[in-house]
Parts: sequence; structure tokens; C-alpha cells
Amino acid sequence: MPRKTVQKQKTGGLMRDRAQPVLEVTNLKTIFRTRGGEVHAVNSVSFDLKPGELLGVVGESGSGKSVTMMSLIGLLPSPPAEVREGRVMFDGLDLLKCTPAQLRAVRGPGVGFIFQDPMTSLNPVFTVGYQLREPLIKHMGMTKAQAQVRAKELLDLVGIPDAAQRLRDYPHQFSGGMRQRVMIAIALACDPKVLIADEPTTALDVTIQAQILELVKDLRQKLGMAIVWITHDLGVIAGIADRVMVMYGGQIAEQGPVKEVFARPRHPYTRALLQTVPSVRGERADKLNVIEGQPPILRAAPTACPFRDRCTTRFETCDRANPARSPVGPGHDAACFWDFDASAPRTDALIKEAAHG
Amino acid sequence: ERGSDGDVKILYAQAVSTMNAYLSSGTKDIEVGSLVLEPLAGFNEKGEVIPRLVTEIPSVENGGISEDMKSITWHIKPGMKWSDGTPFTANDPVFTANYCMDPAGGCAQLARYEGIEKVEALDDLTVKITFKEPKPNPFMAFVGATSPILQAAQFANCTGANASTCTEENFKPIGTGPFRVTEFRTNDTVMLEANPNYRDPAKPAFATALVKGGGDATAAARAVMETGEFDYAWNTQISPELQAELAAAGKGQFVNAFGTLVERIEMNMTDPSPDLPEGERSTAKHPHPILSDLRVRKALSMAIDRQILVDIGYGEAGRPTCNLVPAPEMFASPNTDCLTQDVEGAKALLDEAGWTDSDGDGIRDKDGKKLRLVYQTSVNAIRQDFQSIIKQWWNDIGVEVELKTVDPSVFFGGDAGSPDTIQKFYADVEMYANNFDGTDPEPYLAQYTCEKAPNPDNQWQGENINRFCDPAYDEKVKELGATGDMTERSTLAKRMNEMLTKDSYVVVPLVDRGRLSAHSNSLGGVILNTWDSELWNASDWYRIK
Amino acid sequence: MFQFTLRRLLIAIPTLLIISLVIFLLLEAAPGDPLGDVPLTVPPEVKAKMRTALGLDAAWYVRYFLWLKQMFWVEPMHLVDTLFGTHLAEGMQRVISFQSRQPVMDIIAERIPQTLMVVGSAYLVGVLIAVPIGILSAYRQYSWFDNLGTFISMVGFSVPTFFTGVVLIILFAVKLKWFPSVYDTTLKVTDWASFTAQLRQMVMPVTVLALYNAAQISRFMRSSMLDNLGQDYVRTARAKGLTEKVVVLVHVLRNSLIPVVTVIALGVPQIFGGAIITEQVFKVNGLGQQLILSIHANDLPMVMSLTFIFATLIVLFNLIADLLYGILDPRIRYD
Amino acid sequence: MADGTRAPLLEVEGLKMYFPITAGVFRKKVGDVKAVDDVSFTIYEGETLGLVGESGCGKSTCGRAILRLYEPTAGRVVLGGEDVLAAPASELRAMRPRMQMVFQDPQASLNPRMTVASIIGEPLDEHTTLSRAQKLARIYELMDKVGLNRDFANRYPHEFSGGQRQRIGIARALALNPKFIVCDEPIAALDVSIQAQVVNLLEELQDSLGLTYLFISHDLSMVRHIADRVAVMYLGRIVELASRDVLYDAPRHPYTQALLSAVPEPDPNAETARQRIILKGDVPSPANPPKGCNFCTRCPKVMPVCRELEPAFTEVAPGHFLACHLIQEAAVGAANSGANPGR
Amino acid sequence: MTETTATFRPPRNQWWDVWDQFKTHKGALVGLTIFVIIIAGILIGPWLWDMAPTYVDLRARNKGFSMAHPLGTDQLGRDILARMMAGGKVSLSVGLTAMGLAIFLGTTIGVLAGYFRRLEGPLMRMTDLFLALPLLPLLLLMVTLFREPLSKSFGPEGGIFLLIVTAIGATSWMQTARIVRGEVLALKEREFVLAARSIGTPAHRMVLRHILPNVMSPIMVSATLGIASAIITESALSFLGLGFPPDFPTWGRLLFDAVDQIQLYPMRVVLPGVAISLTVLSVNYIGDGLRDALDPRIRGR
Ligand SMILES: Nc1ncnc2c1ncn2[C@@H]1O[C@H](COP(=O)(O)OP(=O)(O)OP(=O)(O)O)[C@@H](O)[C@H]1O
Ligand SMILES: Nc1ncnc2c1ncn2[C@@H]1O[C@H](COP(=O)(O)OP(=O)(O)OP(=O)(O)O)[C@@H](O)[C@H]1O
Ligand SMILES: [Mg+2]
Ligand SMILES: [Mg+2]
Ligand code: NI
Repeated sequence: MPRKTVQKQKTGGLMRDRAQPVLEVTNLKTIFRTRGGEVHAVNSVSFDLKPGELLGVVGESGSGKSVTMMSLIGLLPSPPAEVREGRVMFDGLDLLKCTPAQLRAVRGPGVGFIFQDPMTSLNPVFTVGYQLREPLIKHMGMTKAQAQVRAKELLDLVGIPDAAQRLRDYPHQFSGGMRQRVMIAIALACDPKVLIADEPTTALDVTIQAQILELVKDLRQKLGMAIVWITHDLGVIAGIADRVMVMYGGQIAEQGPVKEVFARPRHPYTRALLQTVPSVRGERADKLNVIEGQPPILRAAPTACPFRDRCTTRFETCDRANPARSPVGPGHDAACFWDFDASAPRTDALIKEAAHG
Repeated sequence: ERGSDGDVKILYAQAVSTMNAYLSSGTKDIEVGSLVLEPLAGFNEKGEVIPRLVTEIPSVENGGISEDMKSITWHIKPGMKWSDGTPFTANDPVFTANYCMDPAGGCAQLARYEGIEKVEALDDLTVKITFKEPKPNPFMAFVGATSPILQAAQFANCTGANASTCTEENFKPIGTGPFRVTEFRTNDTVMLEANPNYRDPAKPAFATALVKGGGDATAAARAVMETGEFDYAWNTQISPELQAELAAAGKGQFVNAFGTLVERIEMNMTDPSPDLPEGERSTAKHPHPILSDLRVRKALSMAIDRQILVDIGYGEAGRPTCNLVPAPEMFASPNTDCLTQDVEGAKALLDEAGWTDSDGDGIRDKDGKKLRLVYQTSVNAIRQDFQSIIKQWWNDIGVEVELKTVDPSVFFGGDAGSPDTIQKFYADVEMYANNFDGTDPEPYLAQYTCEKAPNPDNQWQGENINRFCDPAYDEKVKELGATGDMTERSTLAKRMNEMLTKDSYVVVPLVDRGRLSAHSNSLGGVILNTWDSELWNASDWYRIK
Repeated sequence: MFQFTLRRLLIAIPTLLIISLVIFLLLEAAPGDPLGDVPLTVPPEVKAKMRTALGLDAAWYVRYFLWLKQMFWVEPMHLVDTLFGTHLAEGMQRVISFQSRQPVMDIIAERIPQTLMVVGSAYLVGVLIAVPIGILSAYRQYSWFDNLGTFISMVGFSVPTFFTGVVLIILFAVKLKWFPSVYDTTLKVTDWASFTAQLRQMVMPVTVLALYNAAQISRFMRSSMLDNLGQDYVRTARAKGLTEKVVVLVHVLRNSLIPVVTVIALGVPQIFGGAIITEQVFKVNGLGQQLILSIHANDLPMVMSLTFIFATLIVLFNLIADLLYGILDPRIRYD
Repeated sequence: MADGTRAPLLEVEGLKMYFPITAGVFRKKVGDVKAVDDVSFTIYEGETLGLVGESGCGKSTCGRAILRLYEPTAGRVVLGGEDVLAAPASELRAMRPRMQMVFQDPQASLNPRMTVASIIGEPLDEHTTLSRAQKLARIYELMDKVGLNRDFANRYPHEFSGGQRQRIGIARALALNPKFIVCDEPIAALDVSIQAQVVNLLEELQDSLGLTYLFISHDLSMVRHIADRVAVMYLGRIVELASRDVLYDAPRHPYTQALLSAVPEPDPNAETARQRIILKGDVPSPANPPKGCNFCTRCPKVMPVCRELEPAFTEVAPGHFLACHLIQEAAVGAANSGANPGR
Repeated sequence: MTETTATFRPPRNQWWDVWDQFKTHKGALVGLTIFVIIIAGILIGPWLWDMAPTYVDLRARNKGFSMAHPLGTDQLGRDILARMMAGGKVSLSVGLTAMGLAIFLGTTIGVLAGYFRRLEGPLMRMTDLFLALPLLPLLLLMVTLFREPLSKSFGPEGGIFLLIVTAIGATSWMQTARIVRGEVLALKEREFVLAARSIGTPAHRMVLRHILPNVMSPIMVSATLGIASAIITESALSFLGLGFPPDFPTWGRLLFDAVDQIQLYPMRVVLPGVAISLTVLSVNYIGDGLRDALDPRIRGR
């Protein structure tokens, strides 16, 4: 995978050029064994994350965003999940090879996780305070009283009013937006180096979403952690991310700095995705653009481009090989055989290799 | 020496609910009660009347019984004491009689006091009972475990409607028997200790006794014969094979004795057909369409091999019989004609009666009607075996049989509302066992008179459940009631027994059932008595060292 | 919550009255006669007199109201009397058993200890073994342990206690002589020896019953655990870096116990109802044995009072189960 | 659009839907969740009215009350001249084919144990007497119409993607040729690329079948795309109702303004430049709405009068309805003292 | 969009799908095989081994395994193999029908109580009542009232069969009702029920089409346990004289009768015990498989 520097950006302001990545994922493969056979949910995914960076991950539902992230710290139920191969380096430790105890030590202080659905991700029978204190006591070696104080600070941090009182409440007594904030507080409890946020705002409505986005910007400034932000909403990515990663069919289709990717998308899927979204401002299109067809069923590791059935620029090579990612700009790479600038198949090494192989 | 042998443990498969025999008709209550309360006189294992609290047994000869048989006088042994140390006086029997005869008391042993005009104390030690009519058998009141003497002082406030509120008195009566109650747990356990004032200073040998209730016969037998947890188990009626198996364990032994209990098949002389309107079913209005014929009844009896029944069901504890009154000796008819099975004879008899198998299906018929019988009894493993075997034998002679079983509490319950009681007899034949109290069969035989047939008018409460009706028999009943002479009574009774059995086959006796109980090898002095309480001689029991 | 409880308790009163009436009518209509035990030799007239003495000749509603009065007025007053030494109930007729002519409540009070001791501890033991088994078989679903658990609990459920009881007696009382086959209700625990004797005599009945209870409850536990193991919050707990033990035994268990605890609460009245067959087999002579004896003897006041108490417990524990649900599950709040 | 040439199809007047809160031993009613509180609007034939607002503000309840899936507390709903709320049960059942609903969650609103054919066929079973073959033909026709492969007829809902599931829900709603369909957040549970498919489908169907929609959503950009007029709801009330372009270009209610400003743009440059109005605090509980204007607790432009008086829902410009003291004060001017006591 | 001209199958009977899924469940297949073997043994067995189960042969009492009596004879010389087969027929038909009745009652009452708010109170109180009723007197009352009329109209065996089945069914539905009610309460709030309401589906079809299929899984569990208790209860009933004629064997009764003699003839206890347990186990596994098979979500995987 090409290691190129990312252009410095204004947002966040904590970019460190040439810094060692905190998280480095190489060639990750995850499958599910089901009655109907194997499902190859994640196929040879590689990416890295630098300290203080916010990586946006977008992609269609089922493209493997959540599974990829959960594979990293072994949160998938096994069976049916199985991480076939790959390497996940975090802090000099290969998370896929380490012992369960080592892994547990990473979860929390190393990697914090905010799950997709705040409604079900909190344990309904414990108070919010209890759930917040748990990782503090376990990982930070705090006493219950200390943890209580810290828990209150955390709730204050995520902007829940009257925090001391609300620690005694149960999750169902919180509104959806507040629950999501509690989830964030739990994930932040041990000051993780990396925060993985899996669609933290999808279930919320816009005004609450706006509140949370503000909060995250704020926190990033204050705590300086690296964040992976999964979402469907390109608008959100545009607002907060430094870099974006587009996933399709269990693979990374395109990856690059946000402005680059939004301005010059180099994968037909990214292009299509950007075109489907209507806007509240500006011109109103008469008809929405759609991506025709269905996402692929991942019964086996793909041998051809997974997007080919829905692609507008498909040609015969697409049926023959699965395009590897190749650089298309500074810090920007895409997995496609088509050259959009030239409106013709690419001519570089990538396509040659594929044409032969 | 009193109290030297420690503890004796007795197991009753049915638990004891009271110590006062007058408030319960359960054998278990009466028998366990007999450890504490005693009658004036009892029966020994041969059925002879023996004195307990009296000097001698009254008779016409010694003047105890009046010539006209209308009164009897008992002389109490001097110096008898209640367990609380107070003297036993003639007042106590008098009180007891009044206690039971009080109409509001609901005395369960009222039958023992039937026909008494008055009971009086002639002096401190003499009691006289006067009857309304001459009583050929005056040994009813105050004789046997069913009519023990209560202490007047203790029960003074417990007469009439108060009888049932005297819990303490009923559970811990003061008596003259070998033991007295220390703790009573209803339907569970009774703990007793030797009576310090018992008349024989050397008895009882046991200092304490414990009577536990619950479980079933098999478990009770096992607790004595196999695990040795108990010394004595009451009524351990189990299959002969199991008896042998348990006896082989070598911890104890079975004892048995024969009384008057006879397992029999009763024939319904009236039509129980459900097609008849309610109120006419099983009444004299409609004679039984099949069983009214003596030949059929006789054939049914002939098809049965009684010895096999005994072998399968009772073993040592039973013997085949053809008599309704199998004992005592003087009343038992020598009739043995039913003891040999005669299948061919039975078939011939049925042929003769016109029941032939005309359509070749193995079942006899007559005038288009099948020879089909409903055969009912209560739920009981041995009875069900008997039902199956007898059904087979009857099938062999071409009779189709439908078996039916009824819960014992319903079957013997006598509820006029239930169709399944023995009295209603909504079946063609039914099987159960019955006996009579004491040694005199008169009331027992008197049940079979015409007017005692249960019917809707008497709320199905009669005892002549076969609806047998023979004026000649009714005559004999009257005659017996008026006869005092023992030999004459005996011939009369034998004759009546035969009229019901071998002459008419209305009652088909099967097995003379003995009592079967078990005691451990270390318990000595056990003599099984079927005429009185099984624990009648508990004062003589001792530990074999 | 308090309001809810109060409302349910208020509703319980008419419910129980109706239940008592239905039970009474049922017992009235059922065949059988309290004088069924009386020997066949006793003449009908004598029986009629005995019947009158029991008050059986009054109309059913008279007897029903009499029972109501005795049960709800005299008995509570009597209780007050015994507790505080007053004399409120003096001279008033209590509910009297036909069979033993003893106040029904005294008999029940006498029997509660052994029933609680045996059936209660069996239930407790059953629950105590069912819960871990349920947890483990759910956590390792389809493992050999789970399959074995399923097998044993199914067999345990389908083999009746009269069979297991006798097998145990033959094995441990007859052959090995480890335990007594007859339960001694008079045993008082005063020292170590009597304590071990009590333990020894409890072993077999408790085992038989516990096996049966455990078979059922472990099934509930297992399915409840399975429902919860797949929940999202389990993943959250793992993501916090908690150990598996904490995840399963704190987070999942607490949630899974909610339905199971209510099932367990609903089973508690059965303890007071006694285990009829087991009590019989081991001669424990508790409430179950009393009920069956009384039914066979057609002891109407006894059966009526026992079943009514049982009904009260059922209604009560239904309420308790609902309340427990509300207490354990913070999401449920009764207004 | 509110031009006079179109006839009104649906008239909603003073619709109220209160869910009772009960307490006490005898379950006495102690209060109400005012999920929908005095809502009035009209929908013209062939148009789409968008209904937006944040979660829990009563959009779904409003849609359901109109179709009488709940029994509303008060109000009048007239559909094509027939009073929906007053109709007895049998008449209501006969009215059902004319008004249908597409549900928010396509997974939850399809019975997991029924096949696609039986789900789509259910309304036909209920309201028609078609033969088996005719029914099947109609089911296929509907599946074609919503773009589902006929081959899927035997499949179960879980075997489909979200968009396909929503198509099944739409086919079910179309089965009886309704005039009016309430679309209750039909795209909320879907993925962006599929949202577009469903919205296009709805538009196509509207053109070909002349349908009228009440389109409930909290996705403002989608509403902008599909609706002709838009109503904004807050805490059980409509705060602003105007034609689409007016509302998006010149929102007048502070809540509408905040809402629109919160929508993120998929354009990094615009996003960083955009000025957002971030609201403070949470939505008050509908069981206990604040006194005066519902929005007064979060409104950035709150005035003392807002905490006292409930603003009236008035037409401030042709076809533009508004409930806010700010604008009304300006528009009505001195007359406010005369207008307010009436309310 | 998808091709509409593609070939397509008309809707296929969904039971085929169920069977396809069922086949993949190993436990269920084993269970089904055992169950079929048991059923076959009971139905076909008597044709191959045509000894009458009630035939008393006093010369062949208490025999062990032999050619003449493969499973030996009992204390009256009745052939145990024949009795096991005849007993199985009764036990299974009673078990299955009584369980069916109990499930039917429980489900009906549970669904009504859960679906119709107004019925909930009365129905659940009725459930309490039934839980509290003393069983024995109730059963005795049933015999008293119905034994004769029933045997008159359905013949002695048919009548008693009906009576037993009703007695067991009518006294064992309460647990199911409670469970089903809970499930229905939750289901009622699901959106697809609302969707059906918007179509105008009337209540009864709502229950049949949408509610019932979704409460199958708890019902299935109750059903499995129900068979076991029905078989045992049947034997208990015969001690009240409520059962079949006394010479009529059933597994429960064979087991009970043999328990006393367990030391002498252990096989007589083991045989019916194993038969009952095997049946229950196989039904349990079939139930597991069926539950999975009936759930299209699992089936699709
Ligand atoms: N437990 C599982 N068993 C089988 N397949 C699974 C399982 N969990 C996920 N998958 C499959 O893995 C693939 C990726 O799922 P994933 O949850 O990562 O998607 P996603 O991109 O997060 O989608 P969404 O935006 O809907 O959250 C999907 O095809 C899904 O069907
Ligand atoms: N059956 C009910 N009983 C009591 N309160 C209810 C009920 N249904 C809805 N509510 C309440 O009514 C209010 C409006 O709910 P509604 O579902 O209409 O919101 P919504 O605008 O559709 O929200 P969303 O966008 O999340 O779907 C909420 O506060 C909700 O809690
Ligand atoms: Mg996801
Ligand atoms: Mg909604
Ligand atoms: Ni009985």
C-alpha cells in the first residue's frame, strides 16, 4: 500500500506529517460461516490511521464497514465469524495474534468503539453510571468513588446536562441522542488512542446530529485522538473528515483526502454515490440519480470487479480481474481500471498486470 | 420389666388422624387408639371374648347376662387406674355410652351401641346395660377396640356438638392401655410412652413407641423387611413374589391370620342398563336380563379357579373360599363345591340356559342379545389382576366382559350423586371385599333382606347391594334375630350363608383374605389377631436380644 | 409501583372470592362422601346421624358462608389471640377438619415446616443447579455439555418422580443403607448428630424433586441466555475490554435472569402445594400428602382451606412475579 | 401547490391525538401525551405534502391518526368528501382501499413469516373476490410496477435488501388502487443509494397513477426533492407550512431555520464555510409541553411573549402559514393585542 | 431495475421450504427417525406380532426374554411386547391429542388475553383459577358427569379416550396461555400488525395470519413438554378409575405397575420408561428442528 503524505488540512489542525500510524491494517479478510455457505464480508482490506486523524468510511449498507472495524479488535461473534488472514498492528502489537488478555487490555484504553445502534448497545438493566464506571475501574485502576467523579466529567464532556443526577438513570430514560452521547462517553472513558465510531448519528435527526458533530470536533481538538467515522452520509464526512475511505463489496474502492475524493472521485461507485444525494440548497434536480442493480452477494472472494454489474464504464477487463488499489493522486488511490480523465481504460501497470493475469 | 426395651417403631401405611375411635371409622385410628384406650373386654386371636378391665366375661351361666337376654352386667376389676392416676370407675363406661349415643356427637361407632335402652352404674365397679329387645349377642358395647372406654373426667365437656372441638382430648386421651400419647401429629406421627399406671407393673416392655403413617404397603413392608427401620408394619398386602423377595432379606418376617374378610363377586339382580331412565336403573322394577338366570350365575362361578387367584394375588395371606362367612369356625359352612374350576360344566350350563354362540364370534348370544357383562371394582393392583384373569376365564366360556375401575374413595364413598358407588351398582357384576365386626355374623347376614336393597327412595343407602330378594331368606333373618341358642344360631347362619352362595350364586366368594403384617426379627410377642385390634397385645411385645 | 401493587391487591380480593366459590362448588359437586370411610357394616340411619353431626345437611350456600366467616373472621382473630394472648375468638367455631376434628389451620401449621424443608430446599437446589447449567449450555451452545444437558433434562422431565424415588430408595436405602427411606418429621435439630440425621433424611427426596425442577428451569435459563448473548450490549461490554467472566456473569446473566426469576417466582406456590408423589414415596407427610389424604377422605373443610390458601399463593406470586419483573427490568415501570 | 384549480383531496381540521397517561389505583387519567395537538392542513389531489420535523414530534402519529389507525381525540378528517373519523367500523373498512400507508421500517412492517406474494396479496384477500389466478396476476403486475422480479414472489422479507423490502411495502399499499398514500418515512431506514431508488419509484407512480402523498420524513433534502408543499412540525404542532421553494429559500420560523441549517452538505468546501444554528438542549416531553410557544425552550430568538402565549397558526403570505410571535408581530403589528386574546 | 421477462416459478407451497430446512437439522432428523420407528412399531408391530396384549396365560407368568415372548411376560403371563405396542398406541394418541388440546386451549386463551385488552383481566384471572383448582376432585367430577354419556355416544373406548384427553387438556393449558399472552402482548405492538390494520384486516384474520405464526416457537416448546406430562398424567388418571379399562395397557401404567417389582423384574420398568423418554426426546428434537424450519429467517441462511 502506498505510503504517501496527506495534505495538511485546516480542520482539526493536529495533522502530523510522516507520523507513525497508530493503526495499520494489512490485507484483512473476514468471513462468516453460515448454513448457506461462506460469506466473504471483508476482502483484503488495508488501511492505516495516523494519530489525530479523522478517517471517514462510507459505503453502501452491507459493504463491510462495521465488520472490518469489529474484526480489528475481535468483537465479531465466532462462530460464525472468522478472521482468515491479515495483520492489525496497533502499538507494536498484532491484534489478530495476541492473547485474549492482551486484546482486552487494548479494548478501552487503546481502541474505543461507538456502536451503530445506541438503542440496543447499552445494557438496559444497569445504570448509565455503572456502565461508565466499569472500564474506568478495570483499566484505569480507579476506585469506585474516583470513577464516579470521572464518569460525571465524561458526561459533562459529551454535553449531558445535570450529569451527576443522570448517572443514576437507566439507558431507557435517555433520549436517543443522549444515549448516543453516553455511548461516546463510554468509548472515551479510557482516553483511547483510536476511536472507532460506527454510524453514530444515523439513528438521530439532523438537529441532534449537528450537536454531536460539534461535540466530536470539540473533543478531537481537546483530546487529540485518531478517529474512524463510519457513515452513509456524505454530508457528514464532508463536514468533519480529513481523509475518506469508500468501501464497496467488502473492499476499499477508493481512499484519499476528503476534498480530493469529493472533487475528483476516481471510482465509478464514489461518483455515483455523490450524484445520488439531493441537497437542501442549490439547484433541485428533477429526478434523482440512482445506482441501478444490487450489491454483490459475497459468496466467495471476488475474482472480478465487484461493482461491474452496476458500473457505467464497465469493459471486458472488469470481468476478468479484481482491480487492485493504485494511486491516482496525492494520498489518493482507487481500485478501478477506468481512467475518468481520459474516459478510457487505464494504461498503467495495474491494467497490464490484470490483462495478463 | 416395664420400659426396659427402649423404643418400638410401628409403621402404618395409612396415617392416624385421631386417637378417639368414636370419631373415626378408620381401622388405623381404632387400632392405634387401642394402645391407649381399652374396652372392658376384647377378643383374642381365636375370636373368644377375653376380659381386660373386668373380672370375668358375663354369661347366662354366671348371671352376667339376664335370662331374657335383655341386659348384661360387667364387673370391673378393683384397683384399675387411668394413666393420670385417678381410679377407673363404673361411671366411665356409663359416660362413654352416653357420649357415643348423643345424637349431636356424630359417633362413628354408634352401631356398637344399637338397641341399648340404658347404661347404668350399679355401684363404683358394676355396669349394667339394658337393651330394648332381647340381644342374643350382647358383646357389642365395651367389647373390642371399636368401643373403648373414655375417661369421664377428661371428656366431660366434649359431649354432643363439642365432641369435635376437643382436639387436645381426642389426640391425647387418658386411657388404661399400655401406652399414653406424648405427641400427636395429625396424619403423620404419634409418639407414645409407657403408661406408668398400667395394671401390670412389668409391662409394657417398651419405654416408648412411635407410630408413623404414610406411604404404601410395599414401602411399609420394605421398611421392616429390607431396611429394618421399623419394627412392625401394618397391612403389608403385596404380591406373593415380592413377599418372598423381601423375606429373603432376612430382617423380618410376615405374619398372617384369617378373619372374616372375603373378596367376592356380587351379581346384580336388577338391570343397570343406561338405557333405562334414571331412577329405574338398577332397581327391582327391572330384573337383570342375563344374571337373573341362576344357571348363568353358577356358570360364571364355575369358570373361576380360586386357587390360582390366591396364588397370584395373596399367597400365604389368602385361601380360596366358597363362603360369605368363612369364620369363626362355628358359623363357617363346610361348602367347598366351588373350589374346583369346571369350564366344561360352565359351558354346558350356559348352553342349557339358552346362551349359545350362534354367529361364531366366540361370544354367546340369545335372542339377538350378546352375553356381555360390565365388571367393576375399585382401583387396586390385585383387583385389577383378578379382573384380567377372570375376564379371560369368562371369555373362555363365551362371555364378553367389559372391565371398569373406580377410585376407592368414590366406589366406597356412598355418595348418592355418583353413578360409581357400590350401592348404585351401575354394572353387572362388581368385586370388593367385606367382613363383619366381631364374631357374630347376624347383622352381616341380615343385610340381604328385600327392604335393604338400595334404591332412589332411600338415597341408595341400603346394604343389600345385589338387590337379592327372597322371602324365605327374610324369614330366616327374623328367625335368627330371635334365636339365642348358639348351636341353633350356627346352623341357621350356615344355611343363610349357603342360600346366598351355593344355592343362588348371588354372592360369589373368591378368596378368604387374611391379614398380612410384617415385624422385624427382633420384635417378640407378636400375635396377629383379626377379631380385635392388631395391636391388641402390644403390652406383651418385647425386644429379642 | 406502589399504586400498581395496591390496585392488583384490590383486584385480588374479588378474584379470590370467586375462586373460593368455584372451588367450593366443585368440591360439592365432585363425587365422594365424607363418610366414605365408615365401614359398610354401619347401618344407613347411623350414617345419617353422623352426617347431621358434621353439619352436612345444611344447604351448600349456608355452608359456604359459614366457611367464609370462619376463614376470614374467626381464623384471623384466632391468630391474633395466639400472638397477643387476647381472647377475641373465644367460643367461635374455627374451620374444623372432618377427618381429624382438629382445626384445619393447626394441621396446616404443623405441616408447613417439613414441606418447606423438603420441597423448598429441593426447589432451591433445583434452581441452584439449573442456573449454572443453563448458563453453560447457552454459552457453549451445541457443545457436548449442552447436548448432554438437553438429554438429561428431557429424560429428567419425562421420568416420573414415583419412579426415580423408588430407584433411589432401592439403591441408597436398601442396598447401600446410606439414607433412611422414611422421613422422620419429629426429628428436632438440636446438635450435630441430629443435624446430620436431618440432612441424611433430606438427601433423597430433595434429590428427586430438585432433579425435576432443575430440568425445567435449566431449559428456561438456557433459552433466555441464548436470547441475550446475541444482543448488542454484549458487544459493547466486550469492547470495553471486560473479561468474558464479567461479560457473561454480569451483563448477560443479569438480563437473562429477568424472565427466569419470574418463572421461578411463579413456581413457588408449588412448594407450598407440596410435592404429592414425592412426599408419599418418602413419607414426608407434608402439605401435599395432607391434601391427597383429605381428598380421598372427602374432608371438605380441609381440601377447601388448603386449595384456597394455594389459590391465594398463586394470585400473590403472580403479582410478585410481575413486580419482580418491574424491579429487575428498569424499562418496565408500573404507573 | 395551492392553486385553486386543484380540488382538495384531504382536509384535516383541528386534529388532536392525545395518549392518556393514567395513574392511581383506579387508573384515573392524570394527563395526556399530546402527540398531535390541533393540526390542520389540506392536501390537493395529485400533490405531495411533505411533513418534516425531528424525531418524536408526532409525524407518524399524525399520519396514523389520519388513516384512523389510532382513534384521534378530536378533529375532522375528510378524504374525498367522506368523513374518515366519523365512519363506523364497516364503512371504515370499505374506505381502507382508498387510503393506504407505507411504513417507516420496511423490515418491521412486513410479517417475517409471510412470503412476498402473500404480503402483497393480503389486501386483495381482504377487499376483493378475485380468483386465485387473477390474484396472482395482479400480484405480478404490482411487482412489475414497483420493479420487483416476479421470481421473488416466494421469498420472505428477510431475503431482501432494505430498498426491495420498501418496494414490497409500496406494492402492498398500491394493491387496491388507492388515491391517497401516507408515506411514513419510507426512506429513513434505507441506505443512500437505495433511498434514491425508492423516491424515484414513488414519483413515477405518482405520475402514472395520479396518487396523492403525505410524505413524512426528517430528511429535509429528500423532502425538498419530492414534496410540492412542506409542513414543519415541532412537538405536536405544525409551526410552518409553505410551498417547497418558499420554505427552503426563505424559512421564517426560527425552528425551520435551525433545521435547514443543520443539514450537512456533501461538499467539503461548502461544509466548512457553512454557518450552522446549533440548538441547545433536548426536545421537551410531549406529555408536558412548555407554556406558550412549544419552541420557546430552545428558540435562539425567544421573546418574553413566547413563554406566555401560544402563537396562532396564521397565513402570513398566500399559501404560507406560520405559528410564531416574531413574524406575526411584524405582520400583524399593533393588532396583536386584538388577535391574541382570541386564542 | 430487474428483468421482468425472466422465467419465474408460481408460488410454491411453503411447506416444501420447511421440509428442505428441516432436513438440514441433524438432531431433528434423528428425532424424526426415532419417532417414525416408534410409530411404525406401534402401528405395524401388532400385524407382525399378533399376540393379544390382554391375553392372560397363567402357565407363562413372569417369563424372561424368549422366542415365545421376546420381551418376556408379566405377572399374569401377558406378552410384554404386545403390551408395549398396544400401550404405545394409547399413550401416544392420548399424549398427542391431549397435548394438542392443551396447546389449542392455551394458545386461544393466551392470544385472546394478549390481543384484546378487555379480555385480558378476566382471562388471566381464569387462568389463575384453573391453576388453583384441586385437580383430583375436578377429574372425579368429570368422570361422574361424562363417563356414561360419552361411552354411550362414542362406545366405551372412544368415550373414555375423549374423557381422558379432555381431562388432561383442560387441566394443563395454563402455562402455555401465560407464555403465549406475553408474546402476543409484544407482537401486538409490532409494525406489521399495524400495517395489516391499515389494510382493514379484521381481528380474527389478524390473529390467524399475523399473530399465531409468530408465536410458534414458545408453543412448540410447551408442546414438547406437554406430551411428556400428558403420557404421565394418563397413567395417574387410571388410578382414579378415570383411565381406560384396567386391562388396557398404556406406557404410563406399565411403568407404574412395575415400579413395585423393580427389584424382581427391572426390565419391566426399564422398557416403558425408555419408551416414554425416547418419545419425549425425539419429539423435543423434532420440535427444535420444526421451530427452525418454520422460521423463514433461519431457513434462508
Ligand atoms: N453474523 C453474520 N452472519 C453472516 N453474515 C454477516 C453477519 N454479520 C454481517 N454479515 C455480512 O457481512 C457483510 C458486511 O456487513 P457490515 O455489517 O459490515 O455492513 P455495513 O457496511 O456496516 O452496513 P450498514 O451500513 O448497514 O451497517 C454483509 O453482507 C452482511 O450480510
Ligand atoms: N401508543 C402511544 N402511547 C403513548 N405515547 C405515544 C404512543 N405513540 C407515540 N407516542 C408518543 O407520541 C410522540 C410522537 O410520536 P411519533 O411516533 O408520532 O413521532 P415521530 O415524529 O413519528 O418520530 P420519529 O421520527 O422518531 O418516527 C412521542 O413522544 C411518542 O413517545
Ligand atoms: Mg454497519
Ligand atoms: Mg415516526
Ligand atoms: Ni385415589
